[in-house]
Amino acid sequence: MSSGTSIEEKRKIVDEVLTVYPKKTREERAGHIGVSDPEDAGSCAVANNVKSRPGVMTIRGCAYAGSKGVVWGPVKDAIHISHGPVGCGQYSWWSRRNYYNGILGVTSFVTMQFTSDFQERDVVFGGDKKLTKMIQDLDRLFPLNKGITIQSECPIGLIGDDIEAVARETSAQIGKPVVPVRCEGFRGVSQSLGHHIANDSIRDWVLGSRDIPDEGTPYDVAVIGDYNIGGDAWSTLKIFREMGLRVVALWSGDGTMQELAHTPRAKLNLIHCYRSMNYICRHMEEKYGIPWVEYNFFGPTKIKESMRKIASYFDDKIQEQTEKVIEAYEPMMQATIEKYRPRLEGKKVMLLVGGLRPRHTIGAYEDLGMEVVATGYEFAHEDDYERTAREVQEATIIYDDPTAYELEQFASRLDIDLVGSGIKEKYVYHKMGLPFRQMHSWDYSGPYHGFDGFPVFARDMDMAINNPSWDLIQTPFES
Amino acid sequence: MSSGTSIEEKRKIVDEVLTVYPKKTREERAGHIGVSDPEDAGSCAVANNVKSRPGVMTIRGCAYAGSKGVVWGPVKDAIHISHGPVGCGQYSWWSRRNYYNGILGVTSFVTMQFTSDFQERDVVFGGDKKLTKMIQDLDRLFPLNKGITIQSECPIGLIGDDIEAVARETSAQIGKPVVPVRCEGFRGVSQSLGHHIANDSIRDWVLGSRDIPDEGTPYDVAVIGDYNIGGDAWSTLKIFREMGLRVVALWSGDGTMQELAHTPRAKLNLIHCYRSMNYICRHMEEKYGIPWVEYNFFGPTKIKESMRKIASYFDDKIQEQTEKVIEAYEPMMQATIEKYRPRLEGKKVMLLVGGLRPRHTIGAYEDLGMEVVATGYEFAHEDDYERTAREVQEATIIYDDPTAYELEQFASRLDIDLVGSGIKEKYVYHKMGLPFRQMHSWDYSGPYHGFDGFPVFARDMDMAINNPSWDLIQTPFES
Amino acid sequence: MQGLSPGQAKKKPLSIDPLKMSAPLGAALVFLGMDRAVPILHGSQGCAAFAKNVLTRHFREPIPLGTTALSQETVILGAQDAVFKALDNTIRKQNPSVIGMITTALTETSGDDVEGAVIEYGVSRPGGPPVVVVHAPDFRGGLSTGYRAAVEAVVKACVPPRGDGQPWIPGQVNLIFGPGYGPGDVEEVKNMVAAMGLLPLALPDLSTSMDGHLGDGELDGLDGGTSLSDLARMSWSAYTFSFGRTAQRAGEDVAARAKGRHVNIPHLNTLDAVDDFLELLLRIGGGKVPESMRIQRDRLMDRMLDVHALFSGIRVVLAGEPDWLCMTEAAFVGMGASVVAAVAADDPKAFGYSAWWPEGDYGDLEECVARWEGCSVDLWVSNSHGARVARRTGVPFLSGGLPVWDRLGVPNEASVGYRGLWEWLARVGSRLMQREEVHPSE
Amino acid sequence: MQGLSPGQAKKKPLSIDPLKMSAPLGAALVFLGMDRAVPILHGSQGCAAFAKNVLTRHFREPIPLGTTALSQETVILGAQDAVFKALDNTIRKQNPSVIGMITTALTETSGDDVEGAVIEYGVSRPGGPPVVVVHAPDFRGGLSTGYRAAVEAVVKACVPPRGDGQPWIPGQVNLIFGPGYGPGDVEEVKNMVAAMGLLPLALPDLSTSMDGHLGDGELDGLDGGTSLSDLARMSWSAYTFSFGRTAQRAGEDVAARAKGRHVNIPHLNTLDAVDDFLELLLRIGGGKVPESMRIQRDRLMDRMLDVHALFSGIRVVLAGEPDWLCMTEAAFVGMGASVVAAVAADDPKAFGYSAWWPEGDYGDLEECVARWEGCSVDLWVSNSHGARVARRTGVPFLSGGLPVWDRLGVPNEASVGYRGLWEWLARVGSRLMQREEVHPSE
Repeated sequence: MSSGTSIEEKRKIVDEVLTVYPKKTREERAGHIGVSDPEDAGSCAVANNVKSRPGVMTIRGCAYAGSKGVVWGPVKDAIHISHGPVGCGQYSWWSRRNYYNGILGVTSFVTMQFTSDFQERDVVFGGDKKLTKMIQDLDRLFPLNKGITIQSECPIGLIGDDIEAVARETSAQIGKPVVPVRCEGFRGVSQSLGHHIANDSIRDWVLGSRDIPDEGTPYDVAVIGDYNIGGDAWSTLKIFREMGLRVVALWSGDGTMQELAHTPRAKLNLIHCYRSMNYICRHMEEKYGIPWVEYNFFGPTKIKESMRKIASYFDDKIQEQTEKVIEAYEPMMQATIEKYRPRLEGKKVMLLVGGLRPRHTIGAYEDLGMEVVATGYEFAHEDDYERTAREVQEATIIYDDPTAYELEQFASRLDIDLVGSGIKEKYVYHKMGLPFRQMHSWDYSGPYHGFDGFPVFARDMDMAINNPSWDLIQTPFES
Repeated sequence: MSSGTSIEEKRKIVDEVLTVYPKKTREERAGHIGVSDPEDAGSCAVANNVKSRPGVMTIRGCAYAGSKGVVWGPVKDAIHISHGPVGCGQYSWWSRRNYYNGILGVTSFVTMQFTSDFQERDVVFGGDKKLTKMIQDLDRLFPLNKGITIQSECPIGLIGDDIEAVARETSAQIGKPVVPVRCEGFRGVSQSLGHHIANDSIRDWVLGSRDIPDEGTPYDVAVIGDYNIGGDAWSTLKIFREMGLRVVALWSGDGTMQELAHTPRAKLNLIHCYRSMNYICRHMEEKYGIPWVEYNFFGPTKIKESMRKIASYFDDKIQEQTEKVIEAYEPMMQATIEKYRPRLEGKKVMLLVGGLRPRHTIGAYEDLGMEVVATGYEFAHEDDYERTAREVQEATIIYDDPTAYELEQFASRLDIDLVGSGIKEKYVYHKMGLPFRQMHSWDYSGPYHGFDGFPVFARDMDMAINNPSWDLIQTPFES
Repeated sequence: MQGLSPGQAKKKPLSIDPLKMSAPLGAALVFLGMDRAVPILHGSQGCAAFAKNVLTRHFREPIPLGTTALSQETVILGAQDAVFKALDNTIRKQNPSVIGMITTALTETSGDDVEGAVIEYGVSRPGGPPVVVVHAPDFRGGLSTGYRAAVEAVVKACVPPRGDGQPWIPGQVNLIFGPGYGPGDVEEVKNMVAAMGLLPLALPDLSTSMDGHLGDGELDGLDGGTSLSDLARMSWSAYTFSFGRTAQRAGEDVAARAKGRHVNIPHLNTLDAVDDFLELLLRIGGGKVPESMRIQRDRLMDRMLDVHALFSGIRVVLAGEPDWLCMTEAAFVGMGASVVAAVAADDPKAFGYSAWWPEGDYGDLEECVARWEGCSVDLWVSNSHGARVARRTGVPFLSGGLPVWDRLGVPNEASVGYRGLWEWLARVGSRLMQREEVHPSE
Repeated sequence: MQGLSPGQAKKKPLSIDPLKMSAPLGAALVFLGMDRAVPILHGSQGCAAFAKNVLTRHFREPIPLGTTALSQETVILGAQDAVFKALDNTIRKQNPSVIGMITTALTETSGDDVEGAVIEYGVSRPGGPPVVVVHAPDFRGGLSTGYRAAVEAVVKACVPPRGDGQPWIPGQVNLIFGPGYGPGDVEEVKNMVAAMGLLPLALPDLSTSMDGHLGDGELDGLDGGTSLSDLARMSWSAYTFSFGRTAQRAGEDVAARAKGRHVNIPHLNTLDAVDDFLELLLRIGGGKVPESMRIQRDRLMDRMLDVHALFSGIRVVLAGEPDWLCMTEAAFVGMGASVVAAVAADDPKAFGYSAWWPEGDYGDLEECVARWEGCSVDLWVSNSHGARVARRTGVPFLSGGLPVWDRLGVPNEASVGYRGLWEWLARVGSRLMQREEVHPSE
């Protein structure tokens, strides 16, 4: 598809886009943007995980978003307190669509919002007393909760509150885990540090030992890093169960406190979102010797590849069963491709998302005949870009924490057919006349994971690109 | 409340209203309008049941409306064919809100609409064959139907179709009653003849004998003339059951073909809507010796009076039980009156409805402190006006089949606070700034019958009269 | 779009839960859009009472609809006397500018000579308002058939041929509306034409009569609508547009009388259809598209993109009058939806729509259900009678057409023009959205 | 209306499912209604990302909202450098006409001297756009508090006092809007004022910036809204109206600068309130109420009567910003409904509403539920977050306020003026109607 010339062309485009910047900025941003080149191993290893510049329209969030919004929020039977002023919890309320089973307000609390709603006096006099009272009240109001987490907002880190002490004290009182999370928004350069902090807080305050009074099986696995957006985890579980594996824990969409605590019983950790959950996998590997394997459940090619890779960790029985499962879904996958590929063939996609999606979805697009010609991350690290290099085609533009300006330039210069990014970007591209899908929340659709998700994914991309509205975006009359 | 002077005043108003008419019309209409006078027994016996004049905006319907719309339509387990062109069935579809229990399209057909949808060829060549086929098809499509009625529309009576022959033939084929009803719209002067025709068709084609293989009780009664509008019959049944009576048939809201056929087992027929159902009561009295008694279930005064009257037909047990029931509901009735009477005291009401309402609801209004100062019927007969005389206060204007002009004149000259009539009149009075309630269909509310209905009635009258919108009907700016 | 073959449809001897309204009601609708007009149904009282009931529930307005109140004797002995009395009473009471004398199944079956009676009435009582006779037997076609008969009869009776010396009035444009245009739609089209600097004359004009207003004085429901002088002036217009095929022949006739040009507009329910219409108006008027229209167009484009994912690929079932089907189908298809079944409440062939929809003689809700059974449907749009069947079959429903009584303000809603389509997208999109965002465990 | 005593409210140490938005978002809203304005949240990246998310979902528009992107070091070592960089980058990229520098909990807690930084920036880089500093700590009040701070800061910074020689411009009228007025409401008021022959100047003017349009060229979401020159001209207006108490002090300040008169309009959500407002405009303009307004009024009266039985005596629960509560309560009470509980999302006392509603510090959905438990409620109106709780508790729900994402076209909806109220009645009435007409056995 691509060629050396193409790599040159892309580099030229990148240079042109950056010319408007002053020299220093240009040099800095150039480091964040690469063009994939099979000849050059480092071509995708763009600069990353550094501070965004003030005043640019970054789409990055903060550590609180990484902890409350991503890692902890979906744990359904714990109450997550947004500790501080009201805004952080309010604005992030139910924007991720982490589905769950359970009775809201009784056994599950995912779509409720709890905040200490800091007032001026709390900032001045400290919030520890209020927090203590709040935890006691919550446990009384919602007796079936299985734990409480304290998600710190910015002021907490500045006013010297000792939330760890409150956590220890109230945990003893209510007889359940109370987990302090130091995820103040000013820590780190994006939501990424929030993931790490949240992982560490699970490690330190929740994770149990391997000695769990329940009989394990040789096929016990934990699913790590599936947030069950639009039901993703449910599609995922279905496959693992059909393969013959026993999923003992789900991190963290539709997951429970007990599952988190009992994860060490797993024989293998299966990790989907590497960025947000690799820390805990590494920890379990070190401490308990549990191996972990990354997988990708977007699109049949990657699903099958991943299933076989996971099966290879187990015996023949599992491997044979895995082939049967693959075979059973093949007609549905073929039918999906036959239906949509003719409508999507050759369409050019540009992505800017977080976590795993900028690389994991590439295979799914390619299954539909589409090309991902530019991709990048909001908050990736070195290891993400290494992994990305293995997935992209030659001459793909790869950017880290791009500005709105850069993205808009790439979109128009690369003749893009579809942009996948977040709600905040959606309408910018609409105004440019560019089909767009929200790739954080699946644009109120889903699931996209697994065999069940692929037809939904394909349909959604088709309906975005092939809607007749796009053809009408012009003005017929003279002004 | 009223006085002789008042009678004079009202007569003067009537004369004034009529002066605009040419002499002949004035004389004719004068006969249709009276002012109640206790000294003059005939004062309420206005001319009635004569043809409306072409071109006046009468609100009267036709015989088809009286049969299909009122008497037959609510019989829930029969299929009622609107036989002729599509309009008659279409326009009357679900405008009476006869509630029913049952599964629509399986055991009940009330809110469905069946028509032979006459085309030109049917008019030219006759519709009997089509009708035969239709009945056969309907019985096949809806095997649980308990009978089929043929509601004739105008052309049927002109083209010489023999629907009686079709009925006999198809009834034998399907083994269920098939009832031909000659309710063509041009018969009679209003829907009233349709009631009579429908009563006769039940008599001739459905009604059974007293020899019914089920053990009767001394307390078996039939409720005649409650169409269960907004659930009226359900409120009514509750009272009879609480009194200790056994209701063996309901005519015809929520009623069944079997109930109609088995009515002769009743020891007493209780009739609410005298106008539409007196024919069948008289027939059963003559043929089976079943006595009948009229009752009025609007407002506590009349409800209690009626309950005691009905109880007087039975033994002490029923009479004692009746007093207990009255006592049990007393607090609820008192509370309703205490709540609404202060808001409604002295308000003047004008009515123009069909059936029993122009006289039956007077007591309910009076329970709330309101005065019905003018009332009349769409399609009443002599006997209705006789009964009305007993209910009205002195100096009430009574009109028969009034024109829109007359009503509008009375409304403005009598300083009316509330008009009760039908949907077709509703917006005319709105434009005049006059609160209005639909008194055919309870304006999508109900029930109004019985103890359960009175608080609903009171609330509805209050919300109509006391809505702040009425105070704003003026134009503040100069044109 | 799928369709039954005509043969299939014709076999049915019965109609269950029919969508078809009958012709006299359609004819009456035209007169409701004329100033101080009274339509009289020539038949038994019930005809008028029932039609009035339906129209009242839909418009939430007084409906001035008279009747000749035929009885058994008058049917047998001849109805001339009833016609005379009805006209006498109507003229004395309502003082109308024009009367529509609309036949029904009864008088068409009995073969009554209503034309003769009306002519004789005119001779015996000269100086009265014109009486326009419309033949609308209930057993021939449906609402659209009656509507077409009425609008054509009105044109014949009230639009004189342009005299040789009479020039066209510059910028004056005739707009002849079919039954797909409610008061809100008519208003929208008039506003568009006026915004382009032209002078619109509408027939019928429900936007000023059935728009739901409470003015001073006039309480009889007769104010507003096309006046006789508007009709007389129509022959001085160089251009006549008709909207929907039901109004096409009337539009052609008006244009012939004016010796001007006629253009039929099948629908204004897509952005490009509106663009094309404005281009036409530009050519007539020579001006520019004003800023107000550009703002509406910018908003429409924006909303189309905002909602496109809701409409893309959804499967829709429609049922209604032929013109309305054409308009509504265009709107859905224009947004990427597919109409998997459409049932016409009147014979679409008779209006030139035969290529698209099955015959409508038996178009009913039962048919509507039968068609989509076995295939998933995302939305059902029809008049309010459809709600119950849709609920029973679990299909999301939105009312549209006539009668609608389950939502408020429907007569004032528009679906045509930039602004109408913009509002339609919000209305329909909001309904479609109710399927989104509901958490599975809630 | 019932209310908790302040004491009761204050006891709560926690807020469950709160309705309160925080102050920086309210402040940002004002700048979104100004032409080529960029609001920058001075705090960590998350503040801007989250607020942008909420505003994007509500308006379905690009939201130009910047951040100073503070990190651990900048918080400790001082944020001046971050402020400089943010201003540099914003000015270079967006070329804004005005910048709003809005503090957050973070920078207010750390005690950052943002005024100092901005002044120093102006000295070191002269000639840039004005930078309006707004203090909006998340822990002080809610959306309305931040909105008020911003609109007052904008007036102080951008409306100069009228010079002695400068006369008032005849007919020019200032309109200062509180947060109860969405784009559709602002448009409606501007249309009313213009229809009366006056020249409206609005601050903020969401009706041209956040109305959802897709124009030529400008894709950055910065076009439309009040311009700096509009603000400068405001001091030449003899009359200033403010709408909602949140805008009252800003209105007073504008009038003081113009040395003119100020009138606060608590709401335009009843027919008589609109009549009164038009009377005021008549006195200013001396003209007549135009025909277009009369038609709207006639339609409104008619609809009020058509729907009154739906509203009479129903029990309503409201939750939202104080101005919105005042407006919505007036509309319901004006139609004969009773508001049995109202929960304010910001402290109503602080805006002069103390007589009506309880303190809003802890106004949350939990409270909303608690208040009506035990009494039947016919309708719940609040932002879209209420939908879930309403569904759980079986109360019919209609979204209103901000954010609303469960219906389309909401920012363009109006509830004020004859036309807005007319539309509101259909919207709310249709929702209420869904309780009607359902047969018990279906």
